[in-house]
Amino acid sequence: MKPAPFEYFAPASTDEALSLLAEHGYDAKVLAGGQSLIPMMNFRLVQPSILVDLNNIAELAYIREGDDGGLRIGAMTRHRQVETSPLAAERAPLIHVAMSKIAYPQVRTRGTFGGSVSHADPSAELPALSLALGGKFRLRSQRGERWVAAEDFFVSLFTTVLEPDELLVEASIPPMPPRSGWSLQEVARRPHDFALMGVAAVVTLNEKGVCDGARLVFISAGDRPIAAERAAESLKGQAPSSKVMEEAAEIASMQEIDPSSDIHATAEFRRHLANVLTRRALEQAFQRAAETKQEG
Amino acid sequence: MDRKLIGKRVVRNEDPRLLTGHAQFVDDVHLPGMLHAAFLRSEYAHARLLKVDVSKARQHPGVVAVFTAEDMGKDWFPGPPLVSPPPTVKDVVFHSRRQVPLAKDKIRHAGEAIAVVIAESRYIAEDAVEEIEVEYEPLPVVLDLEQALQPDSPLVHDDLESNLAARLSQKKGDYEAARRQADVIVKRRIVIERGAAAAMENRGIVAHWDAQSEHLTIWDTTQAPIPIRNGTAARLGLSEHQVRVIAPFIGGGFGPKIMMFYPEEMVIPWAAKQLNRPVKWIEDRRENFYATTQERGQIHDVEMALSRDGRVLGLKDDFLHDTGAYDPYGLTIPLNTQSHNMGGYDIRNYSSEFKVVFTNRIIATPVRGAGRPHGIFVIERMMDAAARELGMDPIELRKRNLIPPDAFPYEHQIIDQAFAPLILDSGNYKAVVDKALEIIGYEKFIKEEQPRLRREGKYVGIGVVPFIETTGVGPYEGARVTVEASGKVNVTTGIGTQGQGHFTSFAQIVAEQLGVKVSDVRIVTGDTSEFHWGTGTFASRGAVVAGSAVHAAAKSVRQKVLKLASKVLEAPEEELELEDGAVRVADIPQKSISLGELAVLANPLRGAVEPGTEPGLESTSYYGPQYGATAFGTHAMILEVDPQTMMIKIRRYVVAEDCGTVLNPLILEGQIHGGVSMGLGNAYYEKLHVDENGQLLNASFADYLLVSSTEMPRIEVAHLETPSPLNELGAKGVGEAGAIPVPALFAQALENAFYDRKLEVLEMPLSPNRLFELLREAQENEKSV
Amino acid sequence: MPTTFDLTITVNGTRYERSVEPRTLLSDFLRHNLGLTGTHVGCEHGVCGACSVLMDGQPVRSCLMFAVQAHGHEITTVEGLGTRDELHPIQQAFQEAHGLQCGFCTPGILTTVKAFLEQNPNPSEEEIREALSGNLCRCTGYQHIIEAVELAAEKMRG
Amino acid sequence: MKIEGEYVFDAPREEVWKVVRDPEVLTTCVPSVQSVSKVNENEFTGEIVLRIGPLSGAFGGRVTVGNEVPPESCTLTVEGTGKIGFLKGVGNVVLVEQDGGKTLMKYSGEAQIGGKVASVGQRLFDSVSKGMIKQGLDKLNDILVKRMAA
Repeated sequence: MKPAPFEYFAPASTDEALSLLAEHGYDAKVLAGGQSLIPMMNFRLVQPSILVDLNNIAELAYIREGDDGGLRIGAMTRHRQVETSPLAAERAPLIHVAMSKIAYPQVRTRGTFGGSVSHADPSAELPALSLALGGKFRLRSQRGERWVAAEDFFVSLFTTVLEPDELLVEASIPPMPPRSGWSLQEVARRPHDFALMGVAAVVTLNEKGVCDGARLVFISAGDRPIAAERAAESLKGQAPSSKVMEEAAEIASMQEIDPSSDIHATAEFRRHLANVLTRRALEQAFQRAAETKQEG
Repeated sequence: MDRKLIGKRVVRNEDPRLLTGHAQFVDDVHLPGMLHAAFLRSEYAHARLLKVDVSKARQHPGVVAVFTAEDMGKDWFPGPPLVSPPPTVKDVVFHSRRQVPLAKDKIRHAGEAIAVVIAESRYIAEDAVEEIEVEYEPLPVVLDLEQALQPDSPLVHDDLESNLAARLSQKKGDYEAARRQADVIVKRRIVIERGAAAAMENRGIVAHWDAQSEHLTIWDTTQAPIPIRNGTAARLGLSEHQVRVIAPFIGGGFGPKIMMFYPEEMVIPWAAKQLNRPVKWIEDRRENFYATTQERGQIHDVEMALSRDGRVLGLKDDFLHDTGAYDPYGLTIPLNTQSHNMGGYDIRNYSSEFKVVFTNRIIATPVRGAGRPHGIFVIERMMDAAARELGMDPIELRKRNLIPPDAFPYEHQIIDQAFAPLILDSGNYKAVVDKALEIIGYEKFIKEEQPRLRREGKYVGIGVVPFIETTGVGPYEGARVTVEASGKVNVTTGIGTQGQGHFTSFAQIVAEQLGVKVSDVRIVTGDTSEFHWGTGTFASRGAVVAGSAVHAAAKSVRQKVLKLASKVLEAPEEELELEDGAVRVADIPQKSISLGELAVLANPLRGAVEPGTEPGLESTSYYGPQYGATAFGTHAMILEVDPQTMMIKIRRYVVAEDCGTVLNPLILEGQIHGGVSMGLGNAYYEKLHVDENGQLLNASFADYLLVSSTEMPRIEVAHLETPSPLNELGAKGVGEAGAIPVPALFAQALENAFYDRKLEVLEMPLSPNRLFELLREAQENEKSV
Repeated sequence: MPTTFDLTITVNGTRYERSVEPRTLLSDFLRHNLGLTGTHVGCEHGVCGACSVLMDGQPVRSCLMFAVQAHGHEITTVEGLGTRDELHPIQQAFQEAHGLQCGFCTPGILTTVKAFLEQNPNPSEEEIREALSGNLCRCTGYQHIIEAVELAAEKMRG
Repeated sequence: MKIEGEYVFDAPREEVWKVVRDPEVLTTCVPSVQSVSKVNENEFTGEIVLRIGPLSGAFGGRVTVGNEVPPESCTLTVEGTGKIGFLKGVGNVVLVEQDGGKTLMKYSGEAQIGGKVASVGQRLFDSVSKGMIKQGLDKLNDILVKRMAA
């Protein structure tokens, strides 16, 4: 299990990296934290001819407050940095709690926010959470810069709208509206494995305690993070009750997600879990929203 | 016997080396000019090998050689039969088919080695492996044990009439008569799937042929260096004295590192000799899943005959055992299963026939437990099924059938894995069960806690499973104990060691006899140049068999010490005592001599050694038991399960163990903890998933799930000691014990947790997904009733 | 010949200058180029944790990094803790609590625990289990390891 | 691995049959096909470079058509081998006429995946096969719609 040979570049700036990507296109593979890519290279399932290593680009590692009061996270920010960031805990608690569920401590010291999002593994947390929070990503190439909303970013398994010469340089996570609550529910064989099923819920109540908006995004439920829009829609205008939560869970698990079968779980078991977890997630999210309402 | 060191929580001698990274493992061996090997392995599970073209690989820069079966010429022949042919039990069938160094003509399991590349680095060797071109003709695959025995099944070995590798039946009493007398007959089919041993260190070999001295040195991750030396010498036409096998520190064995004679063990030393350069091969994790032996696949059809009052009158168990593509390890595993099928119960009528089946899977050889967990799973699942049928408390049913303390030695009238009569040497089984019940608080849990938890909507179950473990089998081991001039003691034995703490427990045995500090006893294991005779570390026999040999040698040295000291100190032997590295006259402490000084006197440089005596304070002893010592234990567990997600939490885990004299409780507890974690893997996490074409689908630690720190419960251990009468230490083995009862226990606790569903677990391992399916089936069955 | 990179790396306080192929894994570099064989390799896909070392004080999988990526960084391996005669308190605790059997996974655990206890000198059992979740051990069932970490924390608090 | 599904084409059955029966068209719909050459009426060989995110691998492949019942059904056999493993799929394709000039395709078959990619990539099979089939059929439909418009 030794990787095949490759040509290696370690640019010190984003501009330099973009110029390498412009030059080598499809042949080049971007190396961020490497915690998904290097295992695949060791198995020789992936044999890139050129690696562009971003680890020397200091300017891409930061966590800042966004103009909107949310969070700006540089692509090369390590999971560990987010996990230990008081700002992240305050501005994006959903992302903050998820950090301890991502693999193991040794992986979190290397793994990066941008790498995880760009890798677009449907079983990973950060793509789904970015989507649940209405995040967007700043993509740069020598041709220019664009912002892409998370909901438009993920295409299919390991595939995003990123062009071969393009780099995801930053994520922007907006703050949740007032009277919002959130929850992340997962079932994994062992706590640090990829979830057999997971769901992130973000709900907002109006002043009367009626649901004003909701987002439900599923992990391991299709070829990309899957947003259950109809289920979320069904909650709108409803006062939270176990009946409406059960209905939403039913819609999401039976109609909206498209889980696969693999050796750990059949699609049927995954749908069952999705149903259970949706109810639990909504209950907790509404509970949290109600608590913030009282505080506010 | 008053014991100063045996039975104490002595910290380990070997730890400082391991803790600082200085202990040598096989992959740490670095020799000048060393080359590195990588194997090309079959992608297909069953195929004809039409063409292997290595020409491009040979041209690859940095490649020194590429070998195929053809290139081995007359040196290509199968490995030896490892465990001698089966015994003279009536009507036994056994077809011996052994693994080959490199596949020729036909592939019999995915991962079978086809060619080896030897290059300047492992990286280059792997590059060149990708350049070998192979043409296969895929054949239909043999996987299912029952279909494999159908007349129209494809054949794993074309020269045999069927895929039947062996058949053996054993009987005790008259099962049919018992069946006729029975009030209740319970019948079940039980399916047990394969798992991997998954030692943290993969296998590896370094071979160095010194052409000048005509001497071959092999570093090998083997549990049995002496058989590997003997076999290698025979294969290469060398004297056993021309071959030295060193099993240095080994990163866990768990069975598969046994004297397998793996293809790599045949190829690498041969290649090193051919090339006249040292060659290293280190298995990677993916290969470990494809090329290292596995265990556990069996299907049982079981029948239990009982009286209304809960006496087991008889047991019948016919089963199929999956041996994989070859059967070098004989009948060890299924015989072990047969020996454990009756557990610790007094069952007078028993009938069991097993059929061993060739399949297109990796060879099965013992993995921690070695057929025992299967036997215990079968009997204990049957006990639970019978208890339900009889409406009896499952623990009460067990207690009524335990072998009573006055029935030992208890003769089962069948043979065990070593072909010796299965005799349970000693024990006090009920006391052990009671201890486990007491610690876990069985009565209180059943009567108070569980009803309360159920009212709270929680699914919390309890399980209690007793088990036996036959241990410490023959043939024999030896040891040499030497007092050196420094006063320190050197001990050598032929077995290898893989973390069991032999460097310490053997040192305790010696220190006890010779009155030295445990840290002043140096243990040498796993080096054939240090000790010529022996077999290896398996079947929970290290402490019992090698330990007894060490004990005997230490006692003999003690006699020599006393004899010589008596002369020197001019005092009768009875008045001497060995303390603090010296011999002194009791009550006259100033009259003493150190062991070092005595050792010098025992090896005189002038004068003469008296006729009929030997120089030195040294002795070599051997120990070979007539039959093995049998340990007994009981595990108990309180398990909570989320009935919606199938996620589990083990609230309590209790082990009451009687493995005879405890040498070192610290080490013993460690062995038990580790065994339980593997058993828990076999219960709920570890399964090798093979698709219908014989492709392994989870050849990585991402998908083959070992229990990690977040799943493991805290384990409470209690020791009871019924010393074995078979050896002077009174020891019984324990290495595999922890793993044996866990799947049966888990199943029982799970069924108990789902009190309101008709869940019955007749398979291991389970998984959340499988549990979900079983509950669905139970629900549907209930509906249809 | 493939291109090689010159790298400068500090391991256990010693500075090394070596030339490596970019594909050389940090684990192989430490073991075979520098002869620091205390770091073990168990899976080479980032799950078992045996190869864990500290980079600039943080635990990383050395099988999931290329040696070139450690250029200019400081690495601590098990050889950088205590010596046989003078064990580090964590090593002492592992001996006293029997926190190792075959010892193969141990170096990765010791380095991981070192970083962990520096960040969390008084951890709960649950936190210890979390911290060790990326280190597989097949021998011990973890219990004695956890007890060793508790003991080490106690020793280091003084 | 079982593969099963349905797809509705916006074209009549005869037209669908034509493209299904024309491996030259069919193979262009297999995502990532690099080259195709005709061995005979029923057999085509080609090379596929599969790209799924960072995963990529070249497969030499062969497509054969058998058991034809025009314009209703046929059997497609796809075989490929490459560095990361091998693939063999046998599938039955049935075309059913629908209202409004549409055609329902029902497909069912068995895919066998072996080698390296099977041993560590099982988590992805289902998703990959579903995705590739969907992509391919969408492309086929595009071709049909264009042909109809032309």
